[in-house]
Amino acid sequence: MIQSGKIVQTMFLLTTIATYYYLSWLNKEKGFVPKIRKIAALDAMEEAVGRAAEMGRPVHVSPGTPGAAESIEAQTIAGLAVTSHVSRLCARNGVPVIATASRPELLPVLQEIVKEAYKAEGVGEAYNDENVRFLSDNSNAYAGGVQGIVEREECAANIIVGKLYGTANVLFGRATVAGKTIQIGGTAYYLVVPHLVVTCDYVLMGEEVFVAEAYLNQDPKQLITVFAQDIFKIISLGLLIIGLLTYSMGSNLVIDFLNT
Amino acid sequence: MSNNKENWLLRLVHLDHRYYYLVLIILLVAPIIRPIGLPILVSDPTRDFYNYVNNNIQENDKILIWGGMSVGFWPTEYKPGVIAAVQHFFDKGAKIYWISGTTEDPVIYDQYVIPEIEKGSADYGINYVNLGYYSGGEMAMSAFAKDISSVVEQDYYGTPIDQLPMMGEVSDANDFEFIIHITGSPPEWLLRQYNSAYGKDCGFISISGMMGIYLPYYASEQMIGFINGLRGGAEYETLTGNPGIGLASTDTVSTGHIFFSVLILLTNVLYFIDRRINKQ
Amino acid sequence: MISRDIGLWIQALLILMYFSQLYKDNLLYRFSEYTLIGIAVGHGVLLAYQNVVSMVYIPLTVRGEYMLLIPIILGLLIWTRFIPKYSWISRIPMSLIMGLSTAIAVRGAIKTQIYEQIIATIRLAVIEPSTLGTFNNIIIIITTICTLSYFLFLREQKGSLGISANIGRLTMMAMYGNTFAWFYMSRVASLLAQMQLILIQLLGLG
Amino acid sequence: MSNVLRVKLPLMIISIILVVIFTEYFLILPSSISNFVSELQQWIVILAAFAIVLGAFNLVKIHLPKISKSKEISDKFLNAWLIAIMTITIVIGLIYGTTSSQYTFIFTNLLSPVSTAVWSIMAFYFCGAVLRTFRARNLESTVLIISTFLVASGNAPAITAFIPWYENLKTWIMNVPNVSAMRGMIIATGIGVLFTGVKMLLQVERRSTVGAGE
Repeated sequence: MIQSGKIVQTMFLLTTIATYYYLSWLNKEKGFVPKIRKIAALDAMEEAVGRAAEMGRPVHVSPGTPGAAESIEAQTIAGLAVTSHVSRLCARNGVPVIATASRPELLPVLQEIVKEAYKAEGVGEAYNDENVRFLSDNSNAYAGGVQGIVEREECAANIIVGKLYGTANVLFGRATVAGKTIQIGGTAYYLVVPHLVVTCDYVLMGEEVFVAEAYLNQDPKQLITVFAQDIFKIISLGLLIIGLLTYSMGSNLVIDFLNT
Repeated sequence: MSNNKENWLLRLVHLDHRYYYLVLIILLVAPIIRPIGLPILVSDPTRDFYNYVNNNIQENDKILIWGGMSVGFWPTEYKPGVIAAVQHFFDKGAKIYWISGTTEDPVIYDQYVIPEIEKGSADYGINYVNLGYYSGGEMAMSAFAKDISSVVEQDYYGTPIDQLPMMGEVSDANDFEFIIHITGSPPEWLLRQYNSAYGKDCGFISISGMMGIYLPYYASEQMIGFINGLRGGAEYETLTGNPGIGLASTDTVSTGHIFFSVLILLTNVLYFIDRRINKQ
Repeated sequence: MISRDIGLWIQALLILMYFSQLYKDNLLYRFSEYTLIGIAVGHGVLLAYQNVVSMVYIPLTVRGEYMLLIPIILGLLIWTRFIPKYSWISRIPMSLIMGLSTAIAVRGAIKTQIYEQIIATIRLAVIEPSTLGTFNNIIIIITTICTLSYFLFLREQKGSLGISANIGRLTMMAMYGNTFAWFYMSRVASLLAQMQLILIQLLGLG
Repeated sequence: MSNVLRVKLPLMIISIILVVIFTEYFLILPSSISNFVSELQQWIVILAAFAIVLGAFNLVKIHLPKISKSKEISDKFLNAWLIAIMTITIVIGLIYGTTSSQYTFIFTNLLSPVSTAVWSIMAFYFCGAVLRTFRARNLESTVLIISTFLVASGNAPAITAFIPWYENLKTWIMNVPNVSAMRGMIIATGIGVLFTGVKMLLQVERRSTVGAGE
């Protein structure tokens, strides 16, 4: 029935489908919602906004620098979830939030998110439109604009999570020299992560960006995906460790198993 | 460290970056005009690629090349490796089936690769062919691997494939000896559609930036080897023994990399001096 | 001696126009950038058109396979994306593309990205002739497990998971440094090519 | 009715294609099904070609209004030039063909220099980034900077030609920490790709098709 050499692969695929289906059934019927561990960068955001409240300085937040057709791309949507979270924290602590957009079509989305955040915290009237700005759709000009805002308005925190490219080191560059701004950055593109590691205090790398989104939205579908993926990472680790033990004792048990 | 020495160093780093850009240009000019040609160590992936072609490819063996080049990377990232490798294929008398996965690739093959190669007795339609561009990326690869006639009807110049003798000899992926992907993106596409699906021997010609991603797939022997950008091309030229643009360029890359490394040292030494001053 | 080839002069001119952004953003730089964008998209459309013609012309006209009219019509439906009222129609053909591209990626990912990497790490559990080789194998085995454990999100990173996650994170830092250096090689090689074009081919200094 | 067509149908199509491709790849089936899948794949390669033209539509949709709307003359000219050069490329390609000398002139002398300049200018920005931000502030950035330094200086033949053992540091970083870190991420990404497919199969993933034409 199944082609030789692909039996275990088929079983692996069927178990992923079955696991996900079972978990979403558990969620619908039994209200099971997986719990994700604390993510350092997200806790740091609360700490940063608290500090901003003490110092009375604003906080800058942005969903990254997506390209023309990438405004609806996964990383930008994760960045918008982080923007919404930071806006709510700022509204709760009475800290002015400056949200900047690097694409014209992102501006109305950002205005909506920040307004909703203020309303959800019951301070709807404190929201003003100047704090949500579209700087430029040229990424170098946008990065220069953000740098200017962080310096001129002496922001206590600079939080940018989303699609980032080579200009990431300019977005976070100046503040490291001054050193009094908490910087939190996140992107999935592995080439840009080095720029964030050397400039930011907390970094969301690769998959963490999407897990942070699930953590913030508490959306059951995303939480179940994280839970199911964790199960299969543990299965892979199990296969690896069993394979190492048996192989060091001379038997190809796991290797032959995976290749059947 | 007396005070004026520190602010001299401090001023050095906070100097307008455009002066550093000028220094980089000057550092590259000298070796370009007078290349020294220093020896370089041949790395394992390039050596394995060369040994595979040298030992396994015989007369009239069929090599499938999925070209995914963009013209931006052609001058130094692809040119040394591609010219050296394709010349080696022609010397071994292999049949080259070249199909393109990016829009710029057929023009590069037609205008930049074929004219540069000594083809000897090989001629078009019998020993090498240009099948043109097919969209869909991995989808085109998997469709072509499953059944060539379902995808390819005519070549890049418009001649129907039944007028090309060499196209009659292949029907799907199993008819090829060695499959190569020339690309700036990760290797998963070709490995998923040819190595995992058909168990074919895969080789890559990639750009320098992709070295980190290709190494685990090379270490797991899913690919035979890969020629990595300018550095890989220069190594392949030393192996095939006809030095070209690759070798001439590697020592100019030296000054660029020494400059980069000195910058890293400079900015960190300054950082520690700053920290020590603030501590006092 | 300085070359007379008009093509080389145009290339050098466009390169210098693009590099003028290093000094400051100006009209010449944006002219060269817009030239690139325009030609690249035009070339893409041209090759896409040739691809459709080459796949469809002979079967339709010579062999009369009229079934191929279906993908052509579906393809034209993709273009409804820019008609505001009917743009939802484009979702039907796009879902065909989305479905197939995901399907062939998923079916291959199991072996290529999961099994083969596990098998390759298992094969390292062997005593190499050279002690350095064995030492490296042990390091690779441990750090692969640690890096994978870093991406576990359901248990707090404390105790043994905390240690292995930190080792995994530091290993990733070494990987990011290596990747960053190789991307610099890529950029310097391109800069080198452009300077060679201007200095040697154009000005004949070489 | 329109909700079924707008949202349900695309998700249904995706699930069907996933099931068909998986069964054809994993199970032993009569060749008629395998021929049908080849036919389906051929069709979708043709579809993908039509999708590329969207890029041109998008470009015209963004830049055409700018010609009339923008105030400065330079903006008007630039946007007009963008659309003009795109049309010229297409027209010359259609009339003379992409193998003609006219077309090669455009390809070699207008497209390739700026395409390479996009990458070569990054060499300067890399140096600027290193100068401004590459400081060993904590353990993680220290490991990253040491690794970058060893690999970059290991790539300079001027150093490795005179200090033979030096390149071994670079090869060690490439073959040990780089391979194991990448392996961990490849397995994690592989599982991620797997679950993207699973979510589409169970029609959980709403966002992937909603984006188009919303």
